[in-house]
Order: sequence, then C-alpha cells, then structure tokens
Amino acid sequence: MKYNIQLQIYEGPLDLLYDLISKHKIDIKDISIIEITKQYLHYLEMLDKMDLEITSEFITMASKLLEIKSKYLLYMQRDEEEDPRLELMEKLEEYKKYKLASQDIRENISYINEVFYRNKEEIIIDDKIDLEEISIEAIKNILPYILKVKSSEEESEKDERLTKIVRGRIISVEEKITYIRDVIKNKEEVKFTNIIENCDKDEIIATFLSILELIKSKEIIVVQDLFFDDILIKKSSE
Amino acid sequence: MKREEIKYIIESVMFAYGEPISIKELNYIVNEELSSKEIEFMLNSLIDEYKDNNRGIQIIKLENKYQMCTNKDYADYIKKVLEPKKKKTLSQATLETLTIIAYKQPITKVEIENIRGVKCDKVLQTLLENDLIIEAGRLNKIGKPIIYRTTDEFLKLLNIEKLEYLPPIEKYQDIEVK
Amino acid sequence: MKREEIKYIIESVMFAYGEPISIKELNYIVNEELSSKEIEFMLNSLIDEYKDNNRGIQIIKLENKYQMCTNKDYADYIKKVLEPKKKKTLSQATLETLTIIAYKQPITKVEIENIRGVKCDKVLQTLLENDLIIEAGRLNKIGKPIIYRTTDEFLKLLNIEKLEYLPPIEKYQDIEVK
Repeated sequence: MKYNIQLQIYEGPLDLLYDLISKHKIDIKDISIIEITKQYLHYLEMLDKMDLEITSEFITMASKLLEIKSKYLLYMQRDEEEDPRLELMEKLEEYKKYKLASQDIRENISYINEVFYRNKEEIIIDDKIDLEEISIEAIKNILPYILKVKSSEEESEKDERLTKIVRGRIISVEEKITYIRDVIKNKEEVKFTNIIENCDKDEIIATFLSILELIKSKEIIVVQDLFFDDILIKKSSE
Repeated sequence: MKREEIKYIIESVMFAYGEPISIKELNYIVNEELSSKEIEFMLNSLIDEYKDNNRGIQIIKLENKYQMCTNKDYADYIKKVLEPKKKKTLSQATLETLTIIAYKQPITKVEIENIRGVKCDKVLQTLLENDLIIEAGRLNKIGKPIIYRTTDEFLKLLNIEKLEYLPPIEKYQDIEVK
Repeated sequence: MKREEIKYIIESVMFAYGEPISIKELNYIVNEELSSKEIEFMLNSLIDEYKDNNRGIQIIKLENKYQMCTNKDYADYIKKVLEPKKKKTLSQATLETLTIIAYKQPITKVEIENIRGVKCDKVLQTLLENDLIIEAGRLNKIGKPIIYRTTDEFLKLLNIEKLEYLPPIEKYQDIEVK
C-alpha cells in the first residue's frame, strides 16, 4: 500500500533550485554546490519513485549540477580560475527577481471587473448574406475560433495542471468503455490480457475501471476461475 | 443618497447595459425605496443636461423605454472611427452569430455580443429576416431580454435533421458549452 | 468649430468606438488641422469633468490610449443588470512568464525560456488567448523570432495606467530569499 505523499510540483529546474535555496536559507551568492546537488538529485529520485515522468529539463540541470560540483572541487584546490558556480548563481539571481515580482503582481491583480465597457458597433461591408456560405463544413471551420474566445480560459489552466502532474497522454475511462464495447460487439468473450496488450500502466488502470463501469451497467459479466488467473469478459445476456 | 448620485448611477447603468431600459427597471436597480416619479425626474434631468449642451451622448425614448446613443449631429465623425480595419462580410458575421446561437441556445443578444465582442443588432435582424433564428420568448430579468433559438429552416440549410447532428464540440478541447 | 463642440465630438466618438483610442486617432477623426495638443487639452477637460462630478461614465488612460468605461463606485448597481466578467486566475507558470514579458519587453520566446529554464510554448499560448500579450513583430535575426509585448488588457488586469507604474525590478534584487 502506497502512502499518498504530497510531492510539490515545480515549474522547472530553476524553480526547484530556488525552492531548495529558500527552504534551507542558502545564500545564492555563496551557494553550497555539494549540498544543493545532493538535494536536487534527492528530489528527482522521489519523483521517480512516484512514477512521475521527469522532463529533460530537470535531467539536463542535474548533469549540469554534477559538472559544476566536480569543477568546484578542483577550483577549491587551485585558485586562479573563475568560480564554476558563477553562471548558475547569476541565473538563479535573475530568476529570483522575476519570481518575486510575479508574487507582487499576483497580489495586485483584480480578478473581478469593477469597471464595465461598451461593445463596439459592428460595421459590415456588404448588405447581402450568401446562404451558400452557411454549411456544416463552414461551422466546423469557425467553431474552434469562436467559442475559444470565451471558454478556453478556465480550461487551459486545468489542462496545464493536468499535464504537469501526468505529463503524458490522458486516457479516459470513457474512451476505454467505448473500446471494450466495440471489442465485445463482435466476439462473445475476450480475455483481459488481450485487451491490455501493448498498454502502459495508466491505460491498464483505465481499462480496469471501465470494466467495473460496464459490470455496473450490466453490459458485461466477468469470470475469473482462480486468483491471478486471466479475467474473461463476456457480453451480458440481459 | 444624494440626487446627483442617483443621476450618475442611472448614467453608468445605461452606459454599461446599452439596451433600452424602463423607469421601473431603473427604479429597481437604483433604490426600490424611491418612487418611480423620483427616478423619472432624475432621468429627465440627465436627458436635458445632455440635450441642452448638445453633448456627444444623448438618451432617446423608445415606447416606454430609454436608451443611450450618440448625438446624430456628430454622425460623420463616428462613421470615420467605425470604419473597420479588418472588414467582415455580412455572411461571415452571420455565420459566426448563427454558430454561437446554434450551440448556446437559448441565448440573449447581450450574451451573443459578449462572446463576439461587438454589437450584433444588424446581424440578428438579417438572421430573423431569413428565418434562420426566431425569438423564442423573453427572460424574466431586467430588460426582459429576448431569447433566440435556431429554426427548422436552419437545420434544412445545413441538411441535418436535429441539432445533435451538429459537429460535436468536445472535439475542440478548449471549448466548453454550458 | 467651438471648443465645446470638439469636446463633445470626442465624447460621441469614444462612446461609439468603445475600445481604447489614441490622441492621434482622435485628432484624425475630429479635425486634422488642429494640433494634437489641442485635442489632448479637450480630452483632458472631458476627463476632468467626468471625474470631478463623479459621473457614471469615466475615461481611463492606458499607456497612450484612452477608453470610456463606467465609474467603479457604481459597480454594485451595474451588477444588478450585467454579470461582471470574471478574470481568470493565472497559474504560477503563466504569471511568471507574464511578469518576465512585462519587465523585459520586447522579448522573444528563447529569452523567456532562458530566464525560466523551461519551455514556454503552452503558457505563451494561454497569454495570447487571453489578450494579455501580443505578438509585436519579429526580430531581424536568424529564425526571425517573434517578439512579445504586454497589452492594454494586462494594464487593466493590474489596474495601472502605465508599465512604468510596475515596481522597479531592481527592488527584487536585494531581497533575501525567504
């Protein structure tokens, strides 16, 4: 049984580094590269354990940190070279400014309009409509453009969060229900292992949930002879 | 509440609402404890102020409702500003409006205008004349706004039997129709 | 043309146009033979007249443009007739990107990504769709990268008149990380 660990999701490697620095009150101007590298890698490991995909940006930063760390150890012994931490420290300083500024901006945003405006009059160049221009095809073409104006707003933010957590294709149970219905339409029965062939873990979970749904709606019945035996899915005779 | 304030509340409401509005409705919005007579008095004083100074904004009376509009003496200037940069044909504007009505019906003019970002009086007129939409009643709120629906004529034009046969909206991830 | 008349032509034009408009555009519409200074003077006298009387209609300034809107003191009354448009809450990523563009504009995608250390395509899309930024041309270098700027909509979101009213970015330089 896995515990539900709340793992903070970061916007990117700099966001993560920034947070580590602030949590441990490390001075950006004299960053402890050994400590920060250790903690950074530790976080990536946790992500891995949670089965969250780690994006290439995080990995690039990890290798960069290791590189800086090894250069730094050499730098400590000699003294004439440029501090290898410099570039990273500058980047973090720069990122910090905008991160802090964005917090101020967030506080100053007025989320509800207290002021109202007027819509402009629409001026049109001709006086006739051409009914031939109105067709399903034409509607399909303008649909994304028109309705986006209003409603994409709430949606896109939700999307963003989801992709951050899942970072991959989102498989809906509905999709899988349709798929299973299709499969059993033509066959009397089908094995669970057959319908999850080539599926990744998320898809298998979605498939399993959709089977539970279909049992509930009495569209299918399932048979399993022994524990851990293959599950046989049959069309319900009702 | 001071009298001047009432006058300017009326001004702000008429500006933002844009549609014809009755004394009774203004009364409800401003302060129900005042009498209609009092609201009418303040509204008339606003109307006179606009008229006497030949201001850019005027208020006209239509039946028993009032609406804010521009002063017709300045029409030539306004035509200059409304000259659009990107010109739309009536057919394009019609198709846009019709699509919004088709998916969001029943819907009022104000709602359509908020989606399109422009006033739609003319386009709605054209759609009504061509029997592509009908006035399907009125909402029981201020202004008693007319609600619009598409007609069978519209379905015929598209060669479909039911509204459900319109292209599904879920396909476009970003769209949410309530 | 009398001075009062110019003022009221401006009033009618701004009412009909609805969107932000510049002095230069007003100058062109009202009378090209007048100087911009003169137009600006009349516009300011109109703005003061609205403000001093706390009228229902006000004119706000956004960078070098002006727009007619309602007085926020009367918002509660208007809300009885109209739904206020709720602004979207921005995610941290969106907000960070917007902040970087606000301070460093004009700026390209690559420059933003260098500061944030992550890809920003999706976030930029969201900002564009919400009219908070615009594509303001392309840099004349390899790949002709698009440059981004914030919009009037961004100023309205923050309730500020100009970008200069943002706190100076140096302010954040020396803040100890909490």
